[in-house]
Amino acid sequence: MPEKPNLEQDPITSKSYAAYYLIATVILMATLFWALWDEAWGQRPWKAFQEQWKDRYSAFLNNTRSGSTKSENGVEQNPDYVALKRAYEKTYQDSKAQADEARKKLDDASARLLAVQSVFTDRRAYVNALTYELETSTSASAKASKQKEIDKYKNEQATVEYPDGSKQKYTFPQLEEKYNEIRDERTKLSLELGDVLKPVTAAKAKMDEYISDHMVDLTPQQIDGLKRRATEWVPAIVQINVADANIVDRCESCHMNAREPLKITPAAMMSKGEKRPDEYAEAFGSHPQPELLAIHDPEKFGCSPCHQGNGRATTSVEKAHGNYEHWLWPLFPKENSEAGCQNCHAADMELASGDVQWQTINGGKDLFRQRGCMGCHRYEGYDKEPEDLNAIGQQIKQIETQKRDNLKQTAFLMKEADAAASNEDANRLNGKAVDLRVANSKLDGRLQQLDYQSHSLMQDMKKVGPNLKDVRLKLNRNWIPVWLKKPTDFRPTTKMPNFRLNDRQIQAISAYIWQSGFTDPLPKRKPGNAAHGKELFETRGCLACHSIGEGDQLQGGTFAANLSRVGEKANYDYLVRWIHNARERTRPYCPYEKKDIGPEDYAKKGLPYQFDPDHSQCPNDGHELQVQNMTVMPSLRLAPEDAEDIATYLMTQKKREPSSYPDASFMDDPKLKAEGEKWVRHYGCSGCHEIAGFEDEGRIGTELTFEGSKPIERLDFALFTTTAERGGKDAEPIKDKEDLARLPDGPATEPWYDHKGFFEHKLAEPNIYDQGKVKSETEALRMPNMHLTKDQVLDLTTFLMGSEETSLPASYQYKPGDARHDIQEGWWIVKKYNCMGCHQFIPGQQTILMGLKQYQDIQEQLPPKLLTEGARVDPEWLRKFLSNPALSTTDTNRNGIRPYLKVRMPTFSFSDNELRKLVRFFQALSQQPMPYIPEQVPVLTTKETDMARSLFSSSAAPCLKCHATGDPAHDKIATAPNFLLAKERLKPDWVERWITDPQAVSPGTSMPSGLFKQENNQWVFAGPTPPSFQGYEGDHRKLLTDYIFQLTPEEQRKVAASMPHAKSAGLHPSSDRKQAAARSHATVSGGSR
Amino acid sequence: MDWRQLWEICSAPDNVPIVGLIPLLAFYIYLAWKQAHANDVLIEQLEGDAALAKTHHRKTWPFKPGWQKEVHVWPFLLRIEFLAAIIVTIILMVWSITLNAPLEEPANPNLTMNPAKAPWYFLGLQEMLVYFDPWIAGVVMPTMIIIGLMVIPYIDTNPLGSGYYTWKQRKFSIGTFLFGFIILWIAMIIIGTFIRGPGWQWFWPGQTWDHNRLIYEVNRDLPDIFGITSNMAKAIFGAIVVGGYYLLGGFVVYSLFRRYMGKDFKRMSLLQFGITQFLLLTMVALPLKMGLRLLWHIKYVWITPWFNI
Amino acid sequence: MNKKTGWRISVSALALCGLLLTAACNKKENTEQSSNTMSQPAATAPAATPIDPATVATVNGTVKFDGTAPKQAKIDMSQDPACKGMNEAENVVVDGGDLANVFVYVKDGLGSRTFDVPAIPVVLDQSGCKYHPHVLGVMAGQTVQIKNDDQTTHNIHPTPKDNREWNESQPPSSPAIEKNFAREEIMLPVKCNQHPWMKMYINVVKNPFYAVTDKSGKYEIKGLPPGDYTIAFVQEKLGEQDQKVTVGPKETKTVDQSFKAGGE
Amino acid sequence: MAEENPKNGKVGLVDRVKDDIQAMKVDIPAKAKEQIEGLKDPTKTQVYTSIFRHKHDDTPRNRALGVLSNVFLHLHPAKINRDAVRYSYTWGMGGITFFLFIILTYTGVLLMFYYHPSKVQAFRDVLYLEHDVPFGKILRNMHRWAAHLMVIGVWLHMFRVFLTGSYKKPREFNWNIGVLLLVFTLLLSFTGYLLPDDQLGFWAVTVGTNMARATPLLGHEGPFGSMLGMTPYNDVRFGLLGGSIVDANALLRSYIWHCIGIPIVASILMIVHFWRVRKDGGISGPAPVMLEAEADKPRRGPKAAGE
Repeated sequence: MPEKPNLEQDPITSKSYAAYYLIATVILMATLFWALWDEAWGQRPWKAFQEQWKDRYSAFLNNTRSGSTKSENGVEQNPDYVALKRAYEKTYQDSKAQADEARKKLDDASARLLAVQSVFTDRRAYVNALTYELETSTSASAKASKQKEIDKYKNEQATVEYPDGSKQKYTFPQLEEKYNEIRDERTKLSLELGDVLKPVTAAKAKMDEYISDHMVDLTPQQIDGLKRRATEWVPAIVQINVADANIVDRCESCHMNAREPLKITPAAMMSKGEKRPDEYAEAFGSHPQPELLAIHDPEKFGCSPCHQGNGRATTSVEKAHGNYEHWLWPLFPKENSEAGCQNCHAADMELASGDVQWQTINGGKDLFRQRGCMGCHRYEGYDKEPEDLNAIGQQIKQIETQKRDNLKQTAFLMKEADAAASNEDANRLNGKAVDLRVANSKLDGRLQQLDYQSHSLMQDMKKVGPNLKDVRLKLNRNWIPVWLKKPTDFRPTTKMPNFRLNDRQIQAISAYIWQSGFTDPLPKRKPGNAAHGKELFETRGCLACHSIGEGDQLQGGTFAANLSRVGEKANYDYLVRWIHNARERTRPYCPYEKKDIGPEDYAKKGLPYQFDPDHSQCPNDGHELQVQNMTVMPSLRLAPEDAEDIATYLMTQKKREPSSYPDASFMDDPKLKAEGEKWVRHYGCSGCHEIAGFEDEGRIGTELTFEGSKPIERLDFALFTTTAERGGKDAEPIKDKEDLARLPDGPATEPWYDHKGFFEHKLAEPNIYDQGKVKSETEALRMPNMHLTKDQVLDLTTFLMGSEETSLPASYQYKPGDARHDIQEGWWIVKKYNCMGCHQFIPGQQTILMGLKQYQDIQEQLPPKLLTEGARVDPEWLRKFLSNPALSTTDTNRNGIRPYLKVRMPTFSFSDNELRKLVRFFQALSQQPMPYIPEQVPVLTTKETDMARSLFSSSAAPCLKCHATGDPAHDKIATAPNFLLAKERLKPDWVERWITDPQAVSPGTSMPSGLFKQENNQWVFAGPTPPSFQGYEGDHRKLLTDYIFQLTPEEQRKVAASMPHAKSAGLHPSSDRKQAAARSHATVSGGSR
Repeated sequence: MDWRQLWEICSAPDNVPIVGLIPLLAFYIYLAWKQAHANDVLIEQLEGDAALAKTHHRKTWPFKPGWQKEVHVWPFLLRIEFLAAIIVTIILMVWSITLNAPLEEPANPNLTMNPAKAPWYFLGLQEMLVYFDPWIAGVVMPTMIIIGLMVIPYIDTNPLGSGYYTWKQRKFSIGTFLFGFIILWIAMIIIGTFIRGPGWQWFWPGQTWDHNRLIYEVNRDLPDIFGITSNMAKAIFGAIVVGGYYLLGGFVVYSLFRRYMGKDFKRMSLLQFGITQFLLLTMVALPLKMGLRLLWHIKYVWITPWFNI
Repeated sequence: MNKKTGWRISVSALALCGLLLTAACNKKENTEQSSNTMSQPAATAPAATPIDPATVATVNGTVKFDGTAPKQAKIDMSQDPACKGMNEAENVVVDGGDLANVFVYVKDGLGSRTFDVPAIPVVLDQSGCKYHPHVLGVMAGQTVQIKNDDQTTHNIHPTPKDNREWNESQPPSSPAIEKNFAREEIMLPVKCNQHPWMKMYINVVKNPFYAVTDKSGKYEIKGLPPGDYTIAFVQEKLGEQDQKVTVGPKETKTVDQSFKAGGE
Repeated sequence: MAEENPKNGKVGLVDRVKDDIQAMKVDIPAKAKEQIEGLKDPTKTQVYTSIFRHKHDDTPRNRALGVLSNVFLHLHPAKINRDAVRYSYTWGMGGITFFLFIILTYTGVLLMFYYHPSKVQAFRDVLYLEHDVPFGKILRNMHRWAAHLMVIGVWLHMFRVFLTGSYKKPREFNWNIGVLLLVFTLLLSFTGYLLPDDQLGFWAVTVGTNMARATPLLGHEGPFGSMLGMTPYNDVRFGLLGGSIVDANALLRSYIWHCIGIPIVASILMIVHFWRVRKDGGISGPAPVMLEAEADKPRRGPKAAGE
């Protein structure tokens, strides 16, 4: 430094920064490494998962492999396998010499080919190059000289040195020829070798197939493959990327086993010494429902469309599962995982894959309808008849406007035409006018269809609760206020929820309902026979929907009311009418005039006071009337006396006398009526009940179609927002014991500020969010307590959680346009009328009747299973049957097809719409094409008919022992339908399958399998055949089927007569004497009275 | 005391800068005050001792003869700059590794955030929306702030205190600036960040932010208190009050300047003084208006058909 | 608006009304409709060109048939008892060389003259399962009144080229159907689908100068203003033949025409 | 060669080759030695001197040249006031702010590789950055936090400049530039807020721009706005957002202002700012204190104060 240094060091210039730099640099480097570490591992926890997976899965596979080897050895011990193996070894030995020879030749040919090829390709390249020059040279002389050059070259001899050392000289054409020759030779040789080896390969394939067919699990080879994959695994993101749907799912980066072909439980993936599966083990289970993955290919669907979560995120488990504040689609919890189904399958009423019914989501869907949620809450697809009706009204208006416009336009065009300058113009304009007239005619057709539809829809509209216009005819007046106080006190399983009404409200509501009810007189009914009524009640099928008895004694379905205490509330005369035909209405209602039409209106027009689905026009103005009670309860086509018996029996069902109810004469107080109207409106009673003056009342609740994706901020947790957000020991606001028991997960301790928590709490105790709030009577929450069980809350919560506005493309929604749509539509009706209470639709599905005691040993008395109904019956017949199950307009007190069943297929008065949908449903369910074109059944010759008859009536095939014949004495003991019905009803190809193996079509049927056996590609009768069959080459099964389809009553009589013991045929082996006696009594009393 | 709520507010990623700013600001104010104080002591000493004033190097840092008066930028400044760059990098990286930038739900115009807050550095202006109409708080005020800042060099005629920290020599300008920066800007941001909860309601620190909280607040206008009803009268009344404030205030400012800042006042041209007066009074008007609003629930002072103040 | 146009409106309105009745399914709307749309034509309908009655001329003549007249086919009408007995086809009706049912009209020469449409309807009668007359002339827009004197249901089904096709049934003793044709069209065939032999031709022209030859082949066209004209003779089977003619004021000119057998 | 010895051409050639080999035996080792010597002092190589324009001996001249001859460093003077290196005086906030600006530019450019300013893409891109892009998360975090730090840095810088009276003559103009830079810094941060297209940014920008509709004269809700025909579809807010609501256009505008418009203007202003720092006599202090008595006298140079 030039300046003289001072004694005292200048602190600014002399201070060293080395230490600072050192420290700063060290920290900087550390930070950089930290960033690198964070990037490589900190943000990639899945790497640790994959490391764990490698270890655990390999260990698991080792275990599995030893097991598999064992079972493989077991299979290999099997004599069949040994035989196969021996066969293989033999063919191998047999063909060995020949194969070796062929192989040797082939090798030799290949070597020679190679030798020729190397020379040939070189020379060919030169020729090609010269040819190119020839082609591109411009002058003729140049072309000529080139040609010469090529010819010269081609004639030059080239030497080929063969592998055996011999040398050959060839000109170019010779070379080419030689090359092709050897090539062909080689091809021939390899084919020859293949032929020689063919039996060996086949034998080997058979052996392998045997192993894989007989190994329940994977073969050791397959497991080795898996193991190799595991041990050689290099940590990497595993992702499904579907660009069209914006799905990027990396779930499998941790859930490595999700798609493994083995069943892997978390327990199996625990590391040694652990007591319970840790985070890793939980992640490594295989998908519990591989069959679902088979339908929803993960490569297309990914994971998040069903499970939700943040499929992209890989930085932490919470992030990946979307369980953080700002992710709108958090993973559905395990117990609610079926919510994901609803995202795409909202239009499906029943979700089943194979024989698995998805009970949680199906339960939610059913509850939403059965409990009348849809009465207050709109939900796309539910209870859509009123909406459709409205839409049709709009459409009609629109079409009428269009018609008017067309007319106007026609007139204008005609006028233009008349004034047109040229005839061409005139004709063109006239043509247009004519087109418009045709268009109007089409519109007329459309209008007519719409009218039919509104007729159907009117018929299809149902209410969850009973018609309260009939309240005076139907109920014990004094019972009403007691019921309203708390319905569950009277009937614990009722659908009627608890509205938390105070006494004044109860009085007012009762008064309104009482005073607005009909007062039309009911015909007096004489008392019936209660014992017979009880028997009818228990056998006719009432229990498929209704239950009776309380507590342990309870039996029957939950679809409709429990009738244990009906005697306390009901009026006998009304009950008889109801049982006889629940749809019978006191007065028709005209939605146009908004009034109930009485006899006086009919009288004014001089019309008879008659109203039913065939007479549904308003006498005043011709508008469509509501002519039925809006109930799903069908008519069982009982004789009036039977209805009286049942009603008498039901009237005995009571715990206390109706007269013991305290007097409720305040209900006649006209002053209370006005207030009552207010409360009826306030609580939306008309959502479930038909109430005079409330026919057009809208829904009072919020729409729930997309409730699951409603922003959490819009769900009002009221005073519990903070509690729900934070969890902790005071997190549970519900105090009521009963309500607390409704929570699927018990009292909350964790934070529950999410959709699940909101729904569960609201469903368990709807007014929970009113707790602590100061609210007036009218401000307080109206939603009643539905007194759901834990499971029901879970089902409904799952249903609501899945009710989301999905961001997936439309193609992911299950909205098929083909026959599958018919299936979707059909399920809504099947569920609407509780068809599943009696019939089995899905393999493994339990019906209510199956569960009843009385059917335990007489399974054949159960209604038929409908597993293959569409394949079985002619759709046109089905339509007829569904609209009139008695198959008769006069003799209706019976089953049309199975008179031997005591349980009765009721008349549901399906509308044309619903009939159409149901028929299509059954056809689609069995993959039958629509429309149905019947198979032509060949006409049998007399000889064939004789043969068939002899077989039919032979003691070896006693068809008519069980099948009804129309002979009343015989039919009393018959347990199968009359063959005469077959022609119109059944499909021949199905009948063939049926008589071959009925158990495969309808497991448990009383029709036995094994009647036919296969011989020489023909189905022949398994038992002894009558002598006339000697020398018959044809198919017995076919013969019999054709015969059945040509059966006439005369023929049937003939057969019956020829049957030696038809009349004295014994009872069905499985039914004991007592039941048989009871049955015959039932039939007699039911039929003859 | 709801500690969890407090923690939630403080740990919200976008509030971290403002949480960090508070101690940072405190530290730098302390740093400035320390040096200002030392300088003021030195000034006092030198003013009392003319001889020393002539020889003294006039800095509080030591200076010995022979030391360089100027040092080379390389390495003496640059080494500090590089060091600072490294430290900033470290801070930034550690911050970035440990704390994620916020990312909330996708934008949804149908779902209003409650509270919907502006970026933290604008929360002062948003807070002003409580007291003023948007056109003042959102447009006039920021413009005035910018203009006010820009005219500072031209109205501050005090030649002292250029290039060193001092309090005594610039009491007025530093006081005013601290008032504007700390009270009107930073404090408002702190209020906006920590105090204003759902519905932009006032929640004391430690109070739970309850989305359902309802408070009764009726605001009156100043003319109403005096029973003025006609629109015309309201407009005139307001004009008088506002005009009166500026006139009276202007006089007070003049009086104070003349008495306590005579030298500065002398150096100022009329224009300079006028602008100073206006800006000063406008600045003081803000807390006054806030006070009116918070203490007496007065919404507007001056009501006209076109604008309200 | 003078009296004539007013009349014109009402006629056309009436006519359209009729048409609309056939087109529409809903009567109420229909009437409402036609009255709406009919407000316009009045304004555009051209006024008739006046003719000086003092100068009008007359054209008359006889139409002959050269050669042997074809034998009329016999028609058996017994399928409908109400038709009673036998009938003859009316394709070519020749009586001693005089050709009947030839439509004669002024085809050309009137220039852009327009003429009022007569208020009196032309009657088309159905009796004995036959149309009377067999060939009918009518002015465009003039009402054709169709009557049914038979005790059976007829349907009237014109199959025009340039006018609108329609087909309406007329039960016995039902009121007359009134129709009109807007556009000029010669030999517009009309048939009855229930009595397949029933056939007639309507000739729609734009001027009142037309005639149909009677059984003796005679025709007369009156009130023709003087000038040069082309007169057309049209026969349903034999086709059309034209003649040029010049008529002076008050002149009566005879124009004869003859058709050849097996003609065009 | 061949022409000179046409007869012994072949022999001549061989001789020459021999000769060359002889020479090579001497030359190459010599060159190699030279090369090794040269590499021993790399600062003398042509490559080195072409980059570094002078020697780095620790001499005052070289210290000065180190700054002056460097395009990045020559913003600085060669020498500065000895106390100006004191951190307690400068707080270093201007430099830190500039450094953060550079970081922001760098990270911002990298972020631009992954970001599309469209309503469909924007939010997805941010998720993509967070989960897919290598170092994407830290990149975004650094950009965000550096932006916040920069705002703080600018404020503190202004605070310090005010406290040391550094805006006084002759630096009045540079103070104004600084105020503008402050405004642009805030605008940069604000325009960036919307870009992730999340609720936070959306509502912050909605709140922010809602004030614009109250602009006097130019906003449809501002004083006299409606009198001048201002509606939600033509006022100043519409101009800012490119629409009446915060939507795709607002996103695009925000993006362009954030990435192109404001950075360019701010950079230019920064250049002016730095340039004026130098031209206005470098950093203002620490200056010797002035006494009340000297207030109205011409200011003495720092040298005089020292003696």
